[in-house]
Amino acid sequence: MGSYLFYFSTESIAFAKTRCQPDLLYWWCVMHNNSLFQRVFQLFLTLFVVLSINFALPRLMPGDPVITLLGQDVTVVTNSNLAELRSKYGLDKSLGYQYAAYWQNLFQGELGYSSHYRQPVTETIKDHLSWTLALLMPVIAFSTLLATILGTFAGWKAGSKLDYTLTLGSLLTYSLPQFLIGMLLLKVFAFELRLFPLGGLGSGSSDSALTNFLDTVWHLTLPVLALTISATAPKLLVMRNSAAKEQQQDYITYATAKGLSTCRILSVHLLRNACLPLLSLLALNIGFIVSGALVVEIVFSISGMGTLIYEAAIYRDYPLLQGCFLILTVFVVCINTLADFLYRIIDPRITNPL
Amino acid sequence: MFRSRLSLPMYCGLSLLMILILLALLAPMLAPYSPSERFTPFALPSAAHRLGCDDIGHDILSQLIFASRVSLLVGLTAAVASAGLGTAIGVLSGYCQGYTALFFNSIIHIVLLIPALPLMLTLAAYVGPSLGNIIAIIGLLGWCSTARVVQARVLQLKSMPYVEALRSLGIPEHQIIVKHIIPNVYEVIAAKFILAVAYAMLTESALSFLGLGDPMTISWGTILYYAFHRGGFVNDLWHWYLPPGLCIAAATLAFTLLAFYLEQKAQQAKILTEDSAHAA
Amino acid sequence: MLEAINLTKYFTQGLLNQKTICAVENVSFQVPPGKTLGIMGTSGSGKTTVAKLLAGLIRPTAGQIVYKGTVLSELSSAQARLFRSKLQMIFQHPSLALDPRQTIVDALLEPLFVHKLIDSRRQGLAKIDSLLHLTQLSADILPKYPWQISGGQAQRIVIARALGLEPELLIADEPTAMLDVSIQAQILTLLNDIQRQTGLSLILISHDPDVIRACADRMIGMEEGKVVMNGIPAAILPPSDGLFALRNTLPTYNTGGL
Amino acid sequence: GCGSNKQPVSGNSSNIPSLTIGTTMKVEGINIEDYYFGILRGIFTHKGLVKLDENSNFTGDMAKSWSTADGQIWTFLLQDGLTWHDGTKVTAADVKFALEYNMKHSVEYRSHFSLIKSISTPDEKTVVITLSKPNPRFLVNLLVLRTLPQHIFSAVDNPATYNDPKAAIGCGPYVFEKLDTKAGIITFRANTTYFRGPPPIPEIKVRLFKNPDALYMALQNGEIALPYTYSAGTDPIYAANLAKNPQIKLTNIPNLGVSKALIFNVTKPVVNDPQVRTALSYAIDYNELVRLFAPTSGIAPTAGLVPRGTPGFVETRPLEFNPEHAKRLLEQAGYHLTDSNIREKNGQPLTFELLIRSDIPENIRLAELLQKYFNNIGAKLTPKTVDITLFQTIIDKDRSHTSMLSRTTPWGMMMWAGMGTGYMDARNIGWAMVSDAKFIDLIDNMNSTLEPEAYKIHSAALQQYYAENLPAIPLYWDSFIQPHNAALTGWKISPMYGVLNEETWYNLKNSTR
Amino acid sequence: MLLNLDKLQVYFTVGRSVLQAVNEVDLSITERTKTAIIGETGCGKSVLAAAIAGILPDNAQASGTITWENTLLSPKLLRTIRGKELTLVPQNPLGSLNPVLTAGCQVSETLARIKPELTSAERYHNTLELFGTVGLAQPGTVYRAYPHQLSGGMAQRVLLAATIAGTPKLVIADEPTKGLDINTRNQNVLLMHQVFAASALLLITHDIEVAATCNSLIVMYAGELVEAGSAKEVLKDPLHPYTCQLLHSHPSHGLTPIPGLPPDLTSLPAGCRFANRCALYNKLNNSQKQLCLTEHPPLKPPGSTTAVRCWHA
Ligand SMILES: Nc1ncnc2c1ncn2[C@@H]1O[C@H](COP(=O)(O)OP(=O)(O)OP(=O)(O)O)[C@@H](O)[C@H]1O
Ligand SMILES: Nc1ncnc2c1ncn2[C@@H]1O[C@H](COP(=O)(O)OP(=O)(O)OP(=O)(O)O)[C@@H](O)[C@H]1O
Ligand SMILES: [Mg+2]
Ligand SMILES: [Mg+2]
Repeated sequence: MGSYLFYFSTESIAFAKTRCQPDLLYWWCVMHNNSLFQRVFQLFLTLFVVLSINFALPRLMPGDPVITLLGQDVTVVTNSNLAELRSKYGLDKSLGYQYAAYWQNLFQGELGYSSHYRQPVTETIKDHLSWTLALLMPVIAFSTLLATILGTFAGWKAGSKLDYTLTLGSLLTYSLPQFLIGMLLLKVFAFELRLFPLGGLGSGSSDSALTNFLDTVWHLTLPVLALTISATAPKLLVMRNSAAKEQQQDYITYATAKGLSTCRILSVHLLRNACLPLLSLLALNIGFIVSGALVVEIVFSISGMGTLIYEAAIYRDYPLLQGCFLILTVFVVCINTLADFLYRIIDPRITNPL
Repeated sequence: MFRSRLSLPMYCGLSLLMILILLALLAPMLAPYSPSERFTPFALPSAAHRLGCDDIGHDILSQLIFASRVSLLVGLTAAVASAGLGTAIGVLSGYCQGYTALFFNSIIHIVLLIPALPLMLTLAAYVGPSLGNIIAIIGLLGWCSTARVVQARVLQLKSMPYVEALRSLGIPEHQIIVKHIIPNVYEVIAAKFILAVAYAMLTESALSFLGLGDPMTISWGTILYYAFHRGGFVNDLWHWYLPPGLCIAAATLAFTLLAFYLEQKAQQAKILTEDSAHAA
Repeated sequence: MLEAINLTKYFTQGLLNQKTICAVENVSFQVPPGKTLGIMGTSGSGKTTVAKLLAGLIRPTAGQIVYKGTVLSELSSAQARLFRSKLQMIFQHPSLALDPRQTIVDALLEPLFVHKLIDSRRQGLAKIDSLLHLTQLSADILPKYPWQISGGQAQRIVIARALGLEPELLIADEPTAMLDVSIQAQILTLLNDIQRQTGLSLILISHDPDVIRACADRMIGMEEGKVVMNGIPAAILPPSDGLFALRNTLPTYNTGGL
Repeated sequence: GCGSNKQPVSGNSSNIPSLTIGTTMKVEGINIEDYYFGILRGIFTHKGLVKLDENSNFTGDMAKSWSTADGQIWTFLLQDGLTWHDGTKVTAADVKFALEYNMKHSVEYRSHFSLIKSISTPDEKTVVITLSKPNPRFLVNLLVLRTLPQHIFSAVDNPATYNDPKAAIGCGPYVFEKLDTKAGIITFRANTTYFRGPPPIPEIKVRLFKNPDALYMALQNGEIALPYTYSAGTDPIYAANLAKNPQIKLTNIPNLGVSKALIFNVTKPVVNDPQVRTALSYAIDYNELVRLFAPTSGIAPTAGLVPRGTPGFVETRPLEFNPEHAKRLLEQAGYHLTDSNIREKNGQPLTFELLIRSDIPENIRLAELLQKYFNNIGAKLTPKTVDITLFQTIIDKDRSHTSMLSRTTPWGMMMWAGMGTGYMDARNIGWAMVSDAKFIDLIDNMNSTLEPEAYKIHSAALQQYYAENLPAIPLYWDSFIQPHNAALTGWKISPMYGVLNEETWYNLKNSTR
Repeated sequence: MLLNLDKLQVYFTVGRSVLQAVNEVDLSITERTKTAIIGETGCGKSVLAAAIAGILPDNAQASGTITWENTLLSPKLLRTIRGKELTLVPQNPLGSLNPVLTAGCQVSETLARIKPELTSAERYHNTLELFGTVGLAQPGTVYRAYPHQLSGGMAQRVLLAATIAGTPKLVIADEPTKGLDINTRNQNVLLMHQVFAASALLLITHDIEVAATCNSLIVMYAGELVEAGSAKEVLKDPLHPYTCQLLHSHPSHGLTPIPGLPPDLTSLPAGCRFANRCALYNKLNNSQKQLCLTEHPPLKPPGSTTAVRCWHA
């Protein structure tokens, strides 16, 4: 139920008590006999593993991380100048040392220096993340809103023409590759009709806050549209299915029998129950959405997180890659926790506190 | 009433899929030319070349037809890998208790936490572009959602009276899993599998688009890649970039239609069992 | 034959401030061979928990189950499986107790194969034939799926499946709660008949005093996990008022207009 | 040679209030180690001691004149009236500082200036550079210098991370104003205190694009005046369409680099045989490659590698497509056909790997074609696409490639002993790993001779060596295609930076007004 | 006459087959009558109730006429009286409450529809009063409780509270005691008679003891009425063999089961639908048997409140 944190059956604890195995993890669990503790413990365990993977992943990639630092034009490469760069970026130390330093830095909130962007990682990420969020917030908002409203109607009228068109339409848009949507939008609306800019997030002329804001909105319209088109479909389908299922429940029949208006049944009764799976889906997909806008970023020349990760990976910028992973991980954890909260608020049946 | 309507999407999906599969199987017969034969570069559509030629003179129609093989292959194998892995881990994490559940649950959560795109980029950079690697990457990353859905369903099934009844009859746990749990998550798995095919094909095209695919094999994704990077868009060569995009869309649509149908069936089956609980 | 001594089961619930629920506390009773023990009690009094403890589906927090001199909770899981075929349980929801993907015939055959009571399908079919006869079912039900049969039939299939293992004790947990009166009568008379024919012991769980009165030789009454009554039903339970029992309790009967 | 930049400022030009340049170069920051911003520095804000004029001759940049007697001691006399953008005077000490600072902090510069033994500044206007041994070609290395202000950088310990606007202070004709990463726009403003007088275009903006399609759409919509990429032109696939637009004019800029070359690692089996390499050179259909990849300006190359416009070029064997001859050569070399359709010599199959960068679709297409060409003569080529980091690791560090596909830049062709020797010589960049005695001898001679005539003779011999040994096969020669808004005229061309250079700023006119 | 059903028929289309769930039911209910319907599972009791309340599922087709206070019960009329004058106590109390809304919210929502003039504070107090009326000990707590926090009995009472929010003329209760244990059942049945004293009640149940609390009783079998009459008389002195055999299967009446299965509603026999299980049938002579098998028995005497559908009763 809780979409993200661990499910722990009370049954297994009871078993643990009778078996009483002298094992560390069980010992902890039994001693504290507190599932909140277990959850937090496991969360940290997972985080530990994930963050360790984040450390290992970039280093698993073939290719020398400092080679591109020599400049992309022709240069004579000698081992000594590579070694010098390596020591400059702390890559000459043993892996164990680097790993220890990685954790130490993490605890100090220090993400290091991006070798490719030549900026503190935090700063690089801050810029890119803010643009990604500027791009994604409206996408998430619009697509969720659209999916919720249309999905509820489709589910309520399951089997009707309306349901049919909406379902088929969203299946169709779901099938279109994102970059195709993006390129077609760019071509038609920006190039042929010249209604929107050809890319970027602003015109660079910052006269007043308002014009600046409007300018940004104008620049964001097409990419947001492209992403919204492809992000709405899966949500709509989930919403529709869940609404169609809830619509057959007794409480809806009873609500009808009570003489409530369709509007109230839909908005108060059906919606709150049916939106739960959508919430899980949203929380689950958030990580992918944040980094997965890469294609649209490329099409619309936006420097977002997708591009950042892409560049970091291509240029083996270890600290930056680690930083991006960390941010995404934190993002996913936070959103999921938030979703968990919301889930609990919407669905009182989940009584367990976080 | 809805049931009768539902079969229409299924028929649409099935026939679309049949067409594509036939296309792939009969490629050498259907394609007017060999996919590697070169004619006038950037030739516009004509009687000789229905969809014109690409930047180095390949007949686009022939390429499209041959590409269906690779694209379908990638889609299916990646989906088999991801659905297989997802089912195994989903069932184990859902059915088992204690350590085993903890272990598999942790794996699911860890993979869920690792951001997919960076991992994909990293893996692609690590293993280099080749068809096999793309399949492996999509398979490895795609199993998570299957596992979650399967796990949820298994948790639900586990508390169904029939499982308890089987346990009280002394049926061994592994037999319960194999004979009684997995067949009952079948629709979920089937739906997820088919969705995974669609997902894999979309991902393949996206990876190709980003230059992380194998540019040496002809897939719809790579045709689009070249169309995009070799001036197809700017020069308005719609006959170059549109058909592969539409092929991807059609194949994905075929699979999603089927998945949608199966999902509906699965849901009906679920409602059926729940209903019978009340009715009985 | 079977004796429960001070059975206790606690459940823990909640995450932050865990609550311990005493589902069953210090329950002791005996089931003599060939007799029926009725367990009565209101909802949530721990009847199902007792049944599950006896069937070995959950482990007791404390207490022992002694079956023919063997203490069940001390057995290893392999040994326990042997005993499990001797102690069979049937559940409240008949149609949910069958795998919806399995035909009736397979559902009947499976435990027989697992416990090596049959070697071949043919042998199994012969055995099933006798089971169907015992439960008054016709053979045309065999190829059907659980959702194609009625609740009463499903309950009979479940009973036949349990009987196939030649149990010495059958625990029926509210076997008719989900069925209507006429089918309830079918099932209960069936259980009585079987008991007469095979001499198995029966634990019948129900909250309906009429049912207990009609079927049980001895009974215990439970409330909040504890045994509050123990004895012969006719002695403990008040005599039945018949169909008008409830009507008679209406304080001022409103005759309305008829 | 000496030169002076003092020219009368052309005051009567129809003024261009603002010029927008589009680029797909990825500028990430304004620190001095950012590669792409470094190019913009060279174009707009910073100056070196010398630069190349339109005919590839050295001319003064910051230096008014220079002299050397033996190629070991170089004396430069600085231009008068040069000031940094913040008003401070430019002195010889700044030049000395910049060279030393760069050598201290940048590995790249250290390799360019490794010959420098000492630098002295006898007075404010004179810089004397002493090399450890005579090197007549030293000025080539100096071309990459972008002089830095001592008063700012002496306090900067780690220039790689110095992204303060002050990091962009130079003494060039334009002043860096800002880098707007959100909009992807870099703004430069005319330097009003420039010693030649302020350049006539008061504002120049560089718009960053991530995708060339959007860039060329912007060009067609008139949003940008010209697209620009360092040492590369517009891909012909875009050019064809742009040519139809009357608003846009395409200019051809001579390219002294080789646009695409198949470079062999001559130490690796199979391709270490010059006869095999020669045979392979006959398998390639150069005319088709020109048709496909450089239809407007491309020509089939000669075996001497160096493009025809290069000073000192001599005609060598034209590369021709003759598969039958290729097969004959392979038979002669001992490679015979087997059942698998791949030739073998004593059990050694004629197969080799070609390393290509995955982010250059053109190269992948080329590799695909090469694979087919070689397949025709019974040689199997396996393309291996890798990303840029891995590519550089393999070719520059591990040197484990068998063959690779790359371009050579005009400046790269000039470095080491010139004539592309840097790319070949195992002692330098050495992608081809050539180290045979005859070649080394030629290089040493070219590197040490002070006589232009002697240099010409050696370089002619070198081109002959290339033609016979083929350590690299040029696939085609072409010019850079530079599109620009047709209304703008008066473009000047620099061999290093193409149309974007100081002379252009002073000559560009808007002909419509 | 409060409610009158004339030849009500309900069919379901399932795949290609048509299932006759309710066949030609004539029924009339006057003000303040308490009527119980009993019958085996699947005999069409719930469908009948749903047809009256107008909440049949999509795949149902109904024919016949329903009149409400002598006017035809049109969808429009139904919409205005539903929840006010015609109310429903659903079969599955826990499932019929929206799991994500508090019990109080769901009752006050009904109040808001019935008495739109109330302010939210008034609604709150009225709801608490209603909870008190249906015998909930702590109305305040129940108001804030979510359905999953209620026991079956409490949920049932919450639904009763919602039902009496208006002044219902007819209450249809579909198995209000299903799944409750015997004490709760008794309490709730008594409560129901108390709070619905002024309304007509149509009580659908399996539980003969509960049915006995009403004053008139209708017995259904395979989609049709087989017997109707005063509860006391029918239960004491059943006329139809099915009623008879049903009563005998009650534990306190000897636990004698009815043999066989009810007919398949998709292919009904031509004659009496109970013939194959009938105890009386076996005692008949051949020609009488023939009548049972070939001719569908009418409800007789027609139009009377006491009627039976059997050739030989
Ligand atoms: N797995 C469990 N975890 C926590 N509590 C449980 C569990 N199973 C049962 N309980 C609790 O134990 C108590 C007894 O439950 P049990 O199911 O035995 O009652 P019952 O007498 O069978 O009731 P009913 O008549 O409703 O079937 C109840 O309060 C119930 O909430
Ligand atoms: N939506 C439906 N589609 C098809 N058949 C239906 C539908 N609803 C009910 N039926 C059928 O109609 C018949 C009567 O059903 P109904 O629910 O009225 O029985 P019931 O008398 O209320 O039984 P129970 O006592 O089990 O509640 C049954 O055979 C049932 O299978
Ligand atoms: Mg129970
Ligand atoms: Mg019913």
